[in-house]
Amino acid sequence: MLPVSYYVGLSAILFTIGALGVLIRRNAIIIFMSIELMLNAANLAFVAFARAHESLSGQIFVFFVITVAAAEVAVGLALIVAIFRNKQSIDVDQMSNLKG
Amino acid sequence: MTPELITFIFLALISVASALGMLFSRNAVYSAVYLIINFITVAVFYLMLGGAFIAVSQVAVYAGAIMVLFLFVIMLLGAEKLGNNETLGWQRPLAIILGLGLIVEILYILFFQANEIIAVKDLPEGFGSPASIGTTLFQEYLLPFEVTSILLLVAMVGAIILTRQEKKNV
Amino acid sequence: MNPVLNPLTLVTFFPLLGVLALFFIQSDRKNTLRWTALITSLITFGISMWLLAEFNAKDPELQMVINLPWIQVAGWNISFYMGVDGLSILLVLLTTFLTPISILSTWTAIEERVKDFMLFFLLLEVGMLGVFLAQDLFLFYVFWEFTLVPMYFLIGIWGGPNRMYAAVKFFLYTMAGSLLMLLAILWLGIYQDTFAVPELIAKGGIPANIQIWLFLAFAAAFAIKVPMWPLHSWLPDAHVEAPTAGSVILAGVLLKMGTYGFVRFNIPLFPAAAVKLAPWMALLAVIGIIYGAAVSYAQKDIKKLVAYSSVSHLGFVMLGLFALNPQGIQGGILQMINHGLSTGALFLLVGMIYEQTHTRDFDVYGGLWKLTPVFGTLSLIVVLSSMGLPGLNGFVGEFTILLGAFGSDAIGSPWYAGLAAIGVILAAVYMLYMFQKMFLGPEGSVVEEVKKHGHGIKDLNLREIVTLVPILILIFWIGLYPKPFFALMAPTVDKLVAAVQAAAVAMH
Amino acid sequence: MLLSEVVTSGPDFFYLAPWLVFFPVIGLLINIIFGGRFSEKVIGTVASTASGLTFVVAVLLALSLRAHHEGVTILLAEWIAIGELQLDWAFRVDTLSVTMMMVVGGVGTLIHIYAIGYMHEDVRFKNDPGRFRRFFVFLNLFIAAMMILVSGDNYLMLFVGWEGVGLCSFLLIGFWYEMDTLARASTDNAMAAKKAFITNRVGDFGFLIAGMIMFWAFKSVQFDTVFEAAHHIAELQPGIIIAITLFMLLGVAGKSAQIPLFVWLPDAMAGPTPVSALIHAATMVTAGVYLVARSAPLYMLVPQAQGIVAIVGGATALFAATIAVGQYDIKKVLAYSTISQLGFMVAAVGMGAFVAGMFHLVTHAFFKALLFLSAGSVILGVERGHHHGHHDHDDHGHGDHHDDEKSEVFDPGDMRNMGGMRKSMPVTFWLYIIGSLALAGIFPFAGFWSKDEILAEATALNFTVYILLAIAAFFTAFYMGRQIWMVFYGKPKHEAAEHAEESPPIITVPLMVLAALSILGGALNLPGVGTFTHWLEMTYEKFDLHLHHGEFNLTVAITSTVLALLAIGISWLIYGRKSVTFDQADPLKRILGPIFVGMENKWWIDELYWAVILNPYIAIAKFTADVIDWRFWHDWFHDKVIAGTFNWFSKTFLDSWIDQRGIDGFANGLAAGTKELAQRLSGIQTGFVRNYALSVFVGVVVILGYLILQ
Repeated sequence: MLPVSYYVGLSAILFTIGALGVLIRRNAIIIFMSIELMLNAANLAFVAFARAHESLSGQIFVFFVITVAAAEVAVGLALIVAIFRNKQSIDVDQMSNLKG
Repeated sequence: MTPELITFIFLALISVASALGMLFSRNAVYSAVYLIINFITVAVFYLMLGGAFIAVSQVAVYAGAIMVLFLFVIMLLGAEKLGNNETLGWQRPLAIILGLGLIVEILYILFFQANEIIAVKDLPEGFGSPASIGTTLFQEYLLPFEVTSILLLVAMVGAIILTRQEKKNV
Repeated sequence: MNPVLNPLTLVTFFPLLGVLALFFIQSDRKNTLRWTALITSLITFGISMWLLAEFNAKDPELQMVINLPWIQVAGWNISFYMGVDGLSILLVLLTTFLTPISILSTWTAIEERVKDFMLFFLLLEVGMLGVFLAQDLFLFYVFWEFTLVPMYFLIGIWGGPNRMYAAVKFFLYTMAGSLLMLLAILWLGIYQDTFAVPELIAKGGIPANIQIWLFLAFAAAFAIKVPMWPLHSWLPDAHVEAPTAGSVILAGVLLKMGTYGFVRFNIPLFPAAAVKLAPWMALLAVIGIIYGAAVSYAQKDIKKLVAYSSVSHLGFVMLGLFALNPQGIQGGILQMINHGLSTGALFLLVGMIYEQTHTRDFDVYGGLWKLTPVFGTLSLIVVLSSMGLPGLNGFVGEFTILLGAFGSDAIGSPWYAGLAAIGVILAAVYMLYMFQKMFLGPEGSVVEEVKKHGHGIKDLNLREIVTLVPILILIFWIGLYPKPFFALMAPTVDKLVAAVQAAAVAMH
Repeated sequence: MLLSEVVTSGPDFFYLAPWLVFFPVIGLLINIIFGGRFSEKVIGTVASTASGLTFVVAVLLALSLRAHHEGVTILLAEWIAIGELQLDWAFRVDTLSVTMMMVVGGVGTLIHIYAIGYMHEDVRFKNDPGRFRRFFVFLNLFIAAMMILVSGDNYLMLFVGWEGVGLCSFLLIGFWYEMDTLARASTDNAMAAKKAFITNRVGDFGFLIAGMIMFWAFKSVQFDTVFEAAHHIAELQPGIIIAITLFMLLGVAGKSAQIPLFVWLPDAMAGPTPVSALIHAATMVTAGVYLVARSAPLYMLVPQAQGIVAIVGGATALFAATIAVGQYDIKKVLAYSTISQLGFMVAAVGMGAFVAGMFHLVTHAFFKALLFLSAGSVILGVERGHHHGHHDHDDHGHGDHHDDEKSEVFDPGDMRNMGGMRKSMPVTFWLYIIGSLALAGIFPFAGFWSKDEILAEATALNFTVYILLAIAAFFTAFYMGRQIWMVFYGKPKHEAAEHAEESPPIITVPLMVLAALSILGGALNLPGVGTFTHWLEMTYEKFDLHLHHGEFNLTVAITSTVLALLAIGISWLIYGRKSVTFDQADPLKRILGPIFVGMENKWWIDELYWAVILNPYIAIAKFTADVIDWRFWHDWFHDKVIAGTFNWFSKTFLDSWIDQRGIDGFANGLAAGTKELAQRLSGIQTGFVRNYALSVFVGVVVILGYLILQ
């Protein structure tokens, strides 16, 4: 059996890549995908710890995260579609109305 | 070098590579495909960790349904590509440096500060099987489970309202 | 006591229910909004009557106390501590009394953003009641600052042409003073290990030299609010620009928060400093009385005259409080009520005529008594009350204050009261000047001006009379039979005076 | 302390005392609430009945007093009670207060009745019949306030009445507030009303200070308590009693129009004539005399203060009498005469002749009310004649009448418009003669007895004052003679006087009652019998006051009668044979020259006050308001200095590119400063979501690093 730390370390790397995706990319859809990647990395950590503690709660949590992710994707993509209709673009840098 | 370790390293490389591919590919469609690959490798990790049901759900819901939705929207909008002119000059280098910093920090914690977590024991029979998941879900987590249904309903309604074509004369 | 069914929490937070109700009413249903706010404030007044019924006038201690732990981190001992005693009960009643009256006065005066107006007004009531009921310094400070926000918007949105200037000045001026008070509150809370006022008083033991600094820090906040001379510069601006109801509440209640602060916090918490500084406070008060009276007389704007008269009247209150004897303090507290009633009524009256004429310039008025006999007569009574005619409320307060100050050991000289009594003459000068300019003499040019735009100047309608009559009843009641009012505060004031005198003896 | 004494025998109506106030209050409430639907007669009847009932009560109280010489106190309610300060609504019934009650109730009622007739015409001349009701409401209010004044059991309740009558005086002087005395649109009447109130307030200030000294010296302001302790205090600290009595004198000077505060009373004639008679001659202005008489136990302890009071009274008596000589307005003459007579009374009570002072107060109430009301009758008569003449005049078209111009501003009160009116108004003429003789102090009219009593006492107590008063008495007879000749004799100087009509019975009947009282009033206190003396001494006995008992002094009586007759004779020589008209100067002017100009112009006292007190105050107030408070404190200090400093500070401290537009207040400065800071900080707020995310990320990395290193 591999140490659970390996899985957690991998999860950290994937999470960071996801975070970088949010920070670097301007395409709203890719940013969105990066968020999904981050969720997945977190899920991986959950499952790894569930294994370590021999508790099902971690897996149940992953189940809920998947559900929430599905809901989030539905609403998020709807938002992107709505924004695209208004701005004809999904470049997040063009959505800077909050600029002070 | 156990076979398990070899499998892990192999899959881990695929996983990180696909993630990076998603990150750097110009075309959003390619990104989506890379992400699907990533999700599948992660599903395999789940299997290795004794989460059979979760692994299947991962493939079915994430790699299947959600990513199809992504692809669908990408195609619908026709917005696969964006120019690569970064508006914020220092954003990218700073982000990469910080990202590396974060990885180093976490790995440092994992391998130098925390005790290594090793699950040596074998898992009990049926751990992570659909039956055990179902039992837990409908006994301990019944209320959150039901609330999830409302969440999905709200998300559905929200998605419909957001994408509805508004009347122009309003 | 059950914190929910306690009259104190109920009376303080009941207006929030009205706020909630207002949220669900459409903004264009103005009358529904007005009625909702009015009924809310009337029920609040009803609850305060219940509070009065529960109140035991013979008990000098805090009553109906609620004391719940609130913020207890890092060694800070902040509690949700409310209670009522003789010092605050009348002011609570004044607040709940004036709020429905003010709301009634806006019936036709406020036509824009009625919903927001009523909302802010009810929020303001919550803040004011909280100020008078809080017994924890931190809680008090929260309510104290909270009142600024609705008032800022009341002036800033519904005010006159120069409203933003006035609103911002009001806000920052008061805020600046409050910061010093906050420092003093934190000092007390940290070094005395509690923010609860009764416990702080019981602990005592602050060295006299530190007391003076703390006294001054608290005084900075309160003196600006009162406003004591020479910190009154924000008052005319705020009053002139505020809408009528805002002026009524500003003069009627908000200013009293300052004087109340002195009698609730400065005197009992720092008795040694209060005794030491009493002559200086009295000096400022007397200067304020004379100065306010003289400046009032030279005004051309009716609202400004009334605003400066507040400086003069509140000088009397301060003089009474720092006489530090029963006559002075009881007179001072009663005078707070009197000023709330008389000046509140004056602002109402000015607002009523302003609604018709749209000018506050004295020179265009004249001979209104003939055209509007009811308005003229009611104004006369209020003017007389304000200038302290015996038999009306103002006299009872002024006389007891002057009497207290005249023989006060703390002030130490009858000269202060003697000079302050000149203020009584000057009050007649500027008040009669105002009355004569507006109501006597031949008809002013404004009469013609109003006639040009249709009907001439109309007398008060039933709603306006209903707005004023409760105030007039109290004006007569307090003037002729003030005993019940004094009875409410007497035991608490006696206790306070005894404590201060003990401190004065300890000083020597 | 204040419990009413247990009554053991005899008829006892003391419990009625509060009704002295309640009756008029009920009367005025009825008129306020229902008056709108009443006719003038009903309104007048209600008010007169209310006033009449107070007289009935006063008489009943007087009867009750026969069994209780020292008087009783009726407690109504507690008023203010704080610590040692105990004030009550309590009524004091003793011979002194009952005397005042009867005067107020009696004369008041007669004037109410008279006013029904007078105001009926007055409101019509001035085209505002609706104001009839208001007049009677005010009049009843006055009776109520005056009753509080005279029946109060402590100084503060007395003060309530004191200011209350001041208010009524204000309201009634300003009754025709939109015009002047000639009914032209003006603020004159309103200004006169204001002047009266404010001058009175100056006096009240003295009263208030006296009350405060008294309270802290005696721990009470209740009459009996104070008087009983006075001896003790006077031995320990005589200065306190002197201070109290002298501050009280300021109050007396305000209310009773003595030097230096008499200036308001002549202007007060702007009120309708019944008001002048009731308030500004018979009752209110005598409140000061009553106050001194009431405080006799205090004044008797301090002869220094007594001397000052007597001198003030005597000086006022003479000073005002000289001014009266130079006046042309029929009511102005009477007004200065009133001031002068009040001076007599104040001098009397000041030097310790309390009985004489009060006696003169009573008789003066009769004959001065009579004179004022008769003068009112004269004015109404001229007014009627004027209207009559106008109608005739219109019939003839625009003839070249000699004073067409003057008819524009016709003054029915100016004696230079009158003359020969004994024929057109015979009843009024005889009434006026009676009043004048009483005032001049001719035997056997009431004024003779009371004035001579004062003069006789003065010879014994204070000879300086006697001299002053004797000269004043001479002038009194002179100006009354002058008035009679100018008004009733000679030829009519204006067609209005020629056409003047006699007044109806509702006006003349009350006058006849007053005339009877003016003739017979002296019987109250005839020398040797001294009914009134005994009556008042019942009150003073209690305090063990050793009052001086002046004997009837034949020399003094003869001297003053001779002086009076001489004065009337001289006035006939000057005025009786030749009419005074607008065209020519007063004949006396030729004789006295500049002195008469001084009399004519009231010795420029008003101008003096304007120059010394009022104008400086207005200037100071304006300067304080405009320059100090507004331009210096508000604009310069707050908007420029504080805001400017802050602005400069924020500029150099934050950055040079902070722009400095429109920062004109400390508040605005702070606001602008905040804004500048916000603008700088908002540079961080790029609006790019990714940027925000980056900052979160920075936070995560830094915190994690911190945790590792820890």
